[in-house]
Amino acid sequence: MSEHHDVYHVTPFKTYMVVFLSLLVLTVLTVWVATVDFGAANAFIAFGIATVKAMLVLLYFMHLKYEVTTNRVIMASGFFFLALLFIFVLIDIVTRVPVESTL
Amino acid sequence: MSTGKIIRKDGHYAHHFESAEQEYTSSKQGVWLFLSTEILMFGGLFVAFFIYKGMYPEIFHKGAESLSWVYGAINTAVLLTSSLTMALGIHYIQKGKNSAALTQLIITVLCGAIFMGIKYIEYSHKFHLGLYPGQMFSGETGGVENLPLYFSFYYMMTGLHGIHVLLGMGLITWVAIRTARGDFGPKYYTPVEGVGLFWHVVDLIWIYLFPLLYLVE
Amino acid sequence: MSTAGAGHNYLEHGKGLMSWLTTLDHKRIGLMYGIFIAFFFLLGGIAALLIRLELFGVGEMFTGAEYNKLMTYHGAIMVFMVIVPGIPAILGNFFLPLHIGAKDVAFPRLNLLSWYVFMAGSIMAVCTLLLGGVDTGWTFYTPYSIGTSGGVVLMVLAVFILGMSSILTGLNFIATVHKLRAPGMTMNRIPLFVWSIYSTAILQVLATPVLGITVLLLAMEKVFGIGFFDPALGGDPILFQHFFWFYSHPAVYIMILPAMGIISELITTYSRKTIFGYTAIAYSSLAIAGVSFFVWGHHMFVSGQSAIAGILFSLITMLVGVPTAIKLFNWLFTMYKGSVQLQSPMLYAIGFMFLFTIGGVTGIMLAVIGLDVHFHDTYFVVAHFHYVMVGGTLMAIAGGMLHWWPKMFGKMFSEYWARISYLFIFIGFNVTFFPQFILGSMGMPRRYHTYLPEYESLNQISTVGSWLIGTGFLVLLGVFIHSLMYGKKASENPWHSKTLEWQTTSPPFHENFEETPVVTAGPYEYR
Amino acid sequence: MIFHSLPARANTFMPPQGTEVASQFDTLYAFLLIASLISFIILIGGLFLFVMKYKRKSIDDKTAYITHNTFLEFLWSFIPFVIFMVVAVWGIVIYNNMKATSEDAVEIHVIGKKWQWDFLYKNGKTVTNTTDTSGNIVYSTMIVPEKTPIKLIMTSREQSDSVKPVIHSFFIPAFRIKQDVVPGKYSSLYFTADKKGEFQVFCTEYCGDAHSKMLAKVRVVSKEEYDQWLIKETEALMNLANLSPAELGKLVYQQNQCSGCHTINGSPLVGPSFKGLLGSDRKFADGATQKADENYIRASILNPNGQVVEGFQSGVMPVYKGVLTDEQISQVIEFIKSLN
Repeated sequence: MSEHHDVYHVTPFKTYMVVFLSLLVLTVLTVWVATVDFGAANAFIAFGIATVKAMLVLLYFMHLKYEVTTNRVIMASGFFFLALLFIFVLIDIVTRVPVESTL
Repeated sequence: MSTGKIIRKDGHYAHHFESAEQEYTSSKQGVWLFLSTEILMFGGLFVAFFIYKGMYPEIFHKGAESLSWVYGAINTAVLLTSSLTMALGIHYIQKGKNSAALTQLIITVLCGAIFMGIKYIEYSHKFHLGLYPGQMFSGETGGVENLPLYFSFYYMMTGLHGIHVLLGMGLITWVAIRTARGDFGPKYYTPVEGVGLFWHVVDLIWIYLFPLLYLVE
Repeated sequence: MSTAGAGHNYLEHGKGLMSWLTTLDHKRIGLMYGIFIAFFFLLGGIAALLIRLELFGVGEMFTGAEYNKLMTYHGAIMVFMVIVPGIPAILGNFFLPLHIGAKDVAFPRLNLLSWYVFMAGSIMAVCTLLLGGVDTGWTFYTPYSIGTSGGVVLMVLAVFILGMSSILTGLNFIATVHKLRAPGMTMNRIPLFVWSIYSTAILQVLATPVLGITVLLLAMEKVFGIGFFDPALGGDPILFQHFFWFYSHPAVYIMILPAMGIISELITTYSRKTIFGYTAIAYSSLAIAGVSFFVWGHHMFVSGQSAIAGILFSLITMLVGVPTAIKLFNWLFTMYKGSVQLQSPMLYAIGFMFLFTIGGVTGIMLAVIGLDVHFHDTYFVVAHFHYVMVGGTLMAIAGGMLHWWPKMFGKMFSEYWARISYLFIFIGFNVTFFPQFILGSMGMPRRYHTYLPEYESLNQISTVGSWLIGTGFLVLLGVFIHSLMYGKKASENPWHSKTLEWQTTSPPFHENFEETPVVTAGPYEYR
Repeated sequence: MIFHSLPARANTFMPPQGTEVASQFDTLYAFLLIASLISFIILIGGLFLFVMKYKRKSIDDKTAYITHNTFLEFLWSFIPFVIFMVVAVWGIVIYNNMKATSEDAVEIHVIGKKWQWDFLYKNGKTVTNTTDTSGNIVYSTMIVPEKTPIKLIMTSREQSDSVKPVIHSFFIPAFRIKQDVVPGKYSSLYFTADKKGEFQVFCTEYCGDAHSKMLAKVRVVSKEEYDQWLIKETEALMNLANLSPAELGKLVYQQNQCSGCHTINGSPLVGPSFKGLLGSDRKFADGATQKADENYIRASILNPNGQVVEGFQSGVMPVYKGVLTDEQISQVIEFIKSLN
């Protein structure tokens, strides 16, 4: 019932080292980016690099790349519903009309 | 209780499964489900963080100044290394080299300890300055109203993450002991992989925590 | 088909308390949940009867503070300890493996751990009574819950632990449905009860963690004053409501979806006819589970949420009504050209459809933002959610327990008294809660322990109705106890149903089936 | 016939229609009631029909093997969808009417506090709960001109900071409107009252022990009457400004239930009389004596059960700390001084 391709997947040593080094480089990049002032974009760039690092860990260290789609869907749904909560709360807070006291 | 005593190394499986492979994939799926709940729980904190950062940007700028990004960077490197050694630990067990795997697991636990050590230094430095969360704040607010809210976030996020690091270290120690006892082999290493996945998620959360908390210029 | 002697079923598989407390058998764990959930239902029911007694007249039997504690414990016990765990933990645990032809759930030890975590959380929640009792309402809205005393921190941590139990059960069920189906049982051959438990498990896994973090933050708020939800420290109480309802609306679907699953089983069995629109009902369970994450804002139309967000939530909430309508009409047409037998479980199923239709249409009224501004936090809302929770989930639990009783204990029950309990509950329910719709439209607010004289007569009718419901559930309890002691031996398939659990002995083997059944067709093959 | 009688009968249970929005509300509510009744009759009527028609005759009845009917299933998913959307949009229109305001709206400030509503008008007039002579509460009444757009600016605030403000909710059933009153921010509510009369106000967000007693009233009066009332109140406030502290103290004495226990003619009641109090020697239950100077009176008001004079019961007088401001207490002392 389960596909018999590489259920017990073994990732080669070299891949781990490459991924690890790129993670370190990205960390250095994040720190460097923070020192340069891109204005408001700083937050998004930092978040972007962090997402790239996160994907690296997810795909290679956690073998999500070689996983069955069900497990990928499970992981993705975690992030999806998080984004959902954020978007709807943001919609509420951004469109609130503040009321001022006139006393 | 009933399935503990059977030596699992040679591919034996629990009675209610059809095959060892089915048991392995089911356990993996169970761990992935648990990990998505961890993401959702920490995610709640991150959502609150972004909402309040949008509402009170000055609080987060002023608060971040009291954090030293050097500690944060070192901690990131430490956790990334521990993720590597965790992955290598599983790698070696899959190859049957249990002793090499054991050393990797021990390094992982040590990295976790280093991480907590650095956190301890940071926390005591802040407590010394009176930078407590919320109402207990007794440091100088530097003219920014509600500054303690930043430290509430700082302690909540790094605190909850720290607890998970300790949980992870405990789990890895338990798995290391069982590796030393020779419970695992290329055909059966589910607990190691499960604990490894949990540890990677703990590292994943720190990867997001570091830029958001420490690198706000 | 089964030849083994009686000494081999799950009840006799192990003897003594320890064999129960360390069991890994999903059936025994289901029963252990059942005993304590029934006890907590009794506790919550007593709180409900006391509330109705207080509201019998304008006079004050309890002081404001005492009434607030009663209403909080009625809400918290019923929601967190009876109706959210209810069907998944008892009937889900017992029948999910049986329905898909498996020997047990995917992670039996985790299943037992969930039970212990549930018990720890429940005992903690009840112990808050010793610390003076919580008076915040089951919603723990801040800043009131921050300011008040009486064990809020302990109750909030108890809810966190109960949430852990819910997550672990949900996780267990998803892995079971994915991995342990019998050979030949593809996803569109599993019974609709399994579809509903599966959708509920998805909700349990994806919604409960946010409640976990919210409740943790509230505990930190009270202990260290971190100021996330406290306006005095820069926090926003409306953000608490967003986080709380992000869990609590999916939670109401965690309550109703398993009930809908039971109704599908009852209607097909007692109409001896295959379900009308299997795919429609199965996927509407998933659709309800999916859309339920987009609609929580309809609890906050007047809370200070922006008008645009309110309008958006109102429109999306309407989408949830469609799959519910599909289910109701599909059940109706299952009876078309069937052979309907008004057995007591079928009476409860018909009662469910009757009351859930009223609950559904009033839900649409509350989803309309223009109307909710008036109805919000009045007795109209109280009547609506009791129609869907008591009229829906509790009727389904009663029907499900009666339907599966012979399979669970191998004993028949007195049909006559079961019908008497139905009459009491059905009539008592309408007498209690229909007047509350009118009270609500007249503007009587919720959580009031005294009210204006013009509301008195309807409240008196409502209180009398609550006594009828109380009697009805006691009669039902009597039916179950009497059946355990004096019930006649039940055959393997007393209702001639087609789903897998009726192919094995009643009560079932320790390992469920003699040998794993091979499935060749759908679950309701009444040809 | 049904279409007219049902909404009428349904509306008999609804509170009076105080505003244009209220009647729009009732129309939509009546439409939904009818739609719900029809769908209820279809569904439950069909249910009883099928139960009767297909009653089981024997255990092995042959039943039809119908798996589904796509057209029917489309019908009862699309039609409800259309009805729901129509009703939702109609509700949104009414919601926008509820939110509609105009520049020249009369602004009244509403302060929700633990268990009463206060109304502040532009001219400084504060309407709050008072107690009538026989000691039971007269709920604060907001005077409002008819046919004029009103804007309520509301927040939740406590008088003393030892009490934590909580969320309340201002609900006028007759106008079909409600809005939460959140501490730390202002929220608004708009209405234009059509007909004169007195309408009930409730607090509908759970706020503690006396949540069910946190009531108020809205009295809609004609424009002229409102203007006169406003002028009268402004004058009262004006001469209140040039009232002597003693006269102000007399007002505080009357408005805070002091008159219920302390007389001003010398004869003791539940508590000692104010006449001749200042300067007299007070003998306490435990035998100690003290001269009743200004600090003694201030301490007795803030913490009455600290020292209780012989012959009087302790624990009867409510604690006024957090209820009366310091200015009000010094006015009462001036008033007592004026009695000697």
